[in-house]
Amino acid sequence: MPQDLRAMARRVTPGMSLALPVDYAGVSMAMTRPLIEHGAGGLHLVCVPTGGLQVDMLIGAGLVATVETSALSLGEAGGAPRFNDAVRQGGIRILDATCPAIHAGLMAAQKGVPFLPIRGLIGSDVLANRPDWRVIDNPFAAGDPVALIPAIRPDVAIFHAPMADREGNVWIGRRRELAAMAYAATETLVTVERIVDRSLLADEMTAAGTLPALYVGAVAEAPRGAWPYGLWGEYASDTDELMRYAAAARTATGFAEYMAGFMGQEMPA
Amino acid sequence: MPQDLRAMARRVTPGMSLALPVDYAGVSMAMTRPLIEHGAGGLHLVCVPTGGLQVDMLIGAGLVATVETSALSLGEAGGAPRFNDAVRQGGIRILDATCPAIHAGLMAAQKGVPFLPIRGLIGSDVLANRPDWRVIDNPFAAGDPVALIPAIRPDVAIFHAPMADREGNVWIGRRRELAAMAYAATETLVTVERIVDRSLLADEMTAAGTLPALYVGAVAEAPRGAWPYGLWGEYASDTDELMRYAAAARTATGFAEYMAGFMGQEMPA
Amino acid sequence: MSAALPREILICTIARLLDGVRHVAVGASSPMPAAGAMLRRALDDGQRPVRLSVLGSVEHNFFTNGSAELFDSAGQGRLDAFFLGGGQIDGQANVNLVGVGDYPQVKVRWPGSFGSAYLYFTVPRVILFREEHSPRVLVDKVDFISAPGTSAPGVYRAGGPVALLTGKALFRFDKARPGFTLESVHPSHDLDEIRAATGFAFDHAETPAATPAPDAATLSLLRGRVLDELAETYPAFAAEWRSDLAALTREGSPA
Amino acid sequence: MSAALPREILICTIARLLDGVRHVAVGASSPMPAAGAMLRRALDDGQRPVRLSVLGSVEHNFFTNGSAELFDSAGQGRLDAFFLGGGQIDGQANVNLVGVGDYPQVKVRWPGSFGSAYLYFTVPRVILFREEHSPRVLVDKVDFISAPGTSAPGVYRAGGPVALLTGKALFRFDKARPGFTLESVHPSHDLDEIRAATGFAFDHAETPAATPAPDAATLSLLRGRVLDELAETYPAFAAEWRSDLAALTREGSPA
Repeated sequence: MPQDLRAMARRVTPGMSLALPVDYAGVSMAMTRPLIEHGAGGLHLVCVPTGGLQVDMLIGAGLVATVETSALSLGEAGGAPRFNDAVRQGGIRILDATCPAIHAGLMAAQKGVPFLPIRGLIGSDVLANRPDWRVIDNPFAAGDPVALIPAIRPDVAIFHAPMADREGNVWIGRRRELAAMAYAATETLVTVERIVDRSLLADEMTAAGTLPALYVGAVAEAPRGAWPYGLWGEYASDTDELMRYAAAARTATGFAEYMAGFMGQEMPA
Repeated sequence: MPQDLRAMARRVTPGMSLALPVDYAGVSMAMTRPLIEHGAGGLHLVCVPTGGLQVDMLIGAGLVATVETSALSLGEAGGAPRFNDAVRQGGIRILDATCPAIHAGLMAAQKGVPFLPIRGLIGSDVLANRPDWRVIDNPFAAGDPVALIPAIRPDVAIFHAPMADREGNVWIGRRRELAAMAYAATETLVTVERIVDRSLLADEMTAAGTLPALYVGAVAEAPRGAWPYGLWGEYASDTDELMRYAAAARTATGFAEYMAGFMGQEMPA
Repeated sequence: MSAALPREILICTIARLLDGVRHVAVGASSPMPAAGAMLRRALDDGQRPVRLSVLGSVEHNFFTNGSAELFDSAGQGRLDAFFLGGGQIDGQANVNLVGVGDYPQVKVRWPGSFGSAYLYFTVPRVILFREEHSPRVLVDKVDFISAPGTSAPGVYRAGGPVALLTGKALFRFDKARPGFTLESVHPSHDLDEIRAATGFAFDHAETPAATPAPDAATLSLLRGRVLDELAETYPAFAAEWRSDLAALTREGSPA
Repeated sequence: MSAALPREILICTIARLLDGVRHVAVGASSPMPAAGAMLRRALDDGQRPVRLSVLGSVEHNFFTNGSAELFDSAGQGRLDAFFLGGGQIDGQANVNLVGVGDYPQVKVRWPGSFGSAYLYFTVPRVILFREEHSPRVLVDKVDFISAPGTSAPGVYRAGGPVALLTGKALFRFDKARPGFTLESVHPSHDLDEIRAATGFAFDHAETPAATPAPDAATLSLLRGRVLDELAETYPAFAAEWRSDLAALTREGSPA
């Protein structure tokens, strides 16, 4: 099983763009160590629509060139220390967005269109600092400026879910941003709590919450693979561990020490 | 229960736009008779994305001013006779579309934006006959024409689903076009095979396929309410009945005779 | 094994046209394209997975995001092949699914354009399939363009027509010219007949090739596994096919 | 019943600001807005259903279409009220959730704009809520506009700020002027203190009103049903509140 995770990590090559889900939707923390061990850097992270611990760790490990996000924090445990430090140092490029703009960019990719319009944004410094976005006059009503968000097409989407079947179908329940990431991405890598023998598409009840294998490049089993984040319907967040990380990662040294433990304990070679 | 259906039909007023689902997604045939009895006319029907028996009956009953659709037929039972006749007579306005354009218009309403772009269409007579659509040059890449579909915001969406709970949450399974209709419409009226006592949002498995009550204006029980269409996971289409209708409705007289039976047998006053 | 039935030659031709696809979609009432896709999948077994989506089917539907997902997946480049029919198809591969006469008050109204005005642009390998090969179907110019065969330079066009298969012949489409070239003539038909039955001009060799009949292994796969699988979704079509096969065996048998 | 705690006055003020809403959303770590919304729902019980969405919560989440659905529902006009905080809020109701200093290499970085740049435009009743009332929060001009308080004519603006509630006072926002007007001062605070603590100019009456304390019935509802309900989602906040109530009872009791 650790081999599976390492093999999945190897699909990520330097400079790729990676879509990663919001804290509560199913973060594949289990993939964090293999990604850091693998060491593909210069990554462009797309947070769907915000990021947390995993993003902070990848930044701290020096693998990140750009973060595209609506926010980055450790929630109750406070700010994301390695991110905040990198911003102050100018060590990463930050593409500040707003949640529905990230969703709009992914939806444009899902629909195979070059852009999606979005309300709001006009007059904000979010828009002013995104030269890759556009404002046009609504072609259906003159004098009505509307912002356009170009398609976001991540090379790889990575997330964690409760279960998958042997055909590669993944049960995501009502966390449909995970499907949105997969539709938009070229390839999707998934860790799950368990792999089940029956087909998730065989009955309409499980099918309703299933991402079809068509979009899934690889699946690996990783029990408690969201830890220290929680997984809906499975287990709660480990806030103490998040606090422990938040305190340690305030300095580069503290981060290095924490990560030595994190990298060692998780997955025996 | 028949009273419920009649009360729901009264929410439809003359000139309203109605979104109705494709044959296999859950057509509320049970609402057809109350709608005809109620008699609100001049309707603008939006077929999501194609239509069949229900639309043909409403046209035959003289309630329809406009049909916006990607196709209209009785499937294996052939063309939609009252629709075809109305087109020949010029008795209705037809807004020919293509399936993903209907989806794009509804998605624009879902997202609260004035339009969505769509690939394809350019050079087709579908586009040429839709002056309400636009073509712009892609603002992100010059010399790339792209079609824009304005938001479709139906006044009312009507469909049939397997179950609802007492709070008005409706289980639609993987027929997510039903959710798309409800998001886009001002109000949604739903008939279901059965109303269950437990909350459909109480566990993640049923929640994954549930349209929340936020979007639902009214629910009524109507067992076998899609008949003669089928309902996925519940019962199959009654092709013989569709054939019987197709044969009868070839003439206005045959249609009237068929409908006398249909209107009489379904729902005792 | 007896000689191939006409419909078996069509199905094998479809399977050949689908060589290399990963994901193919067929319409709800399209048993022959479905059979061709199922044969393709059987032939590729163990080498390459071939996904088949039958629109409106519950069994052959792995989509879970409503009826928009097929179009979305095409827009993402995840749908390799699709079939289009057409009340009229012209020499520029324009397709008419709307009607005959002046739009909108057409004399004959067909159901409508469905997804053609989108899928024809986004699916790399669109196969035009219409069994009826007659001047009323294969016209010089369609009355209504549901979906155009070719596009002006600059227009986004990731997909388009590659072939036209009828009950009489197989044509390849050349989008540069643009126009159809007769690729092969099915057994028991000939060039003169095809010329008379085709309302548009097309290129052809002086002596066109014959559409190849399937080899014994393919035919066996088709009449076994594929026919069984097809019967689940298209029982009436499968039963008719089985009855034709039974008749063929009786005729061919010495008794 | 003992006198209202400062946080109880804030919660009751929030409930008053939410009068008439059908659907209100609050952020994941916003116990006071959530309590205000729960109180509103309790007060309206039997008259009008009040839906409450707590972002990131499993219990108070009736959405089933992922994290985009909140924004979609706002775009559809189905979300009546929302709360925004802000590291900085200025006199034009511009909100800064990004950081202090020159963007992008800010001296102090906050998490980011979240959905503010959208929800501020689409939700009719946005309540600015920040307990800290100090010149570093309430500034003359924000360093970064995550979301602007007002928009030029012609810009689509179905929503926007209606009020600013802090630990010291309640302001109303007038978008025509634009600017804030001091509506009321919370008990144990006064105008001079508020003037000193506010980095922007604001209108006010010569003698501003006092923020009303809840009546006994409301306070009872708040400390009973609402506190119990809140404890399910915000156990730490509810426990602290309960402990403050216990202290209040000890102080006030004759023993």
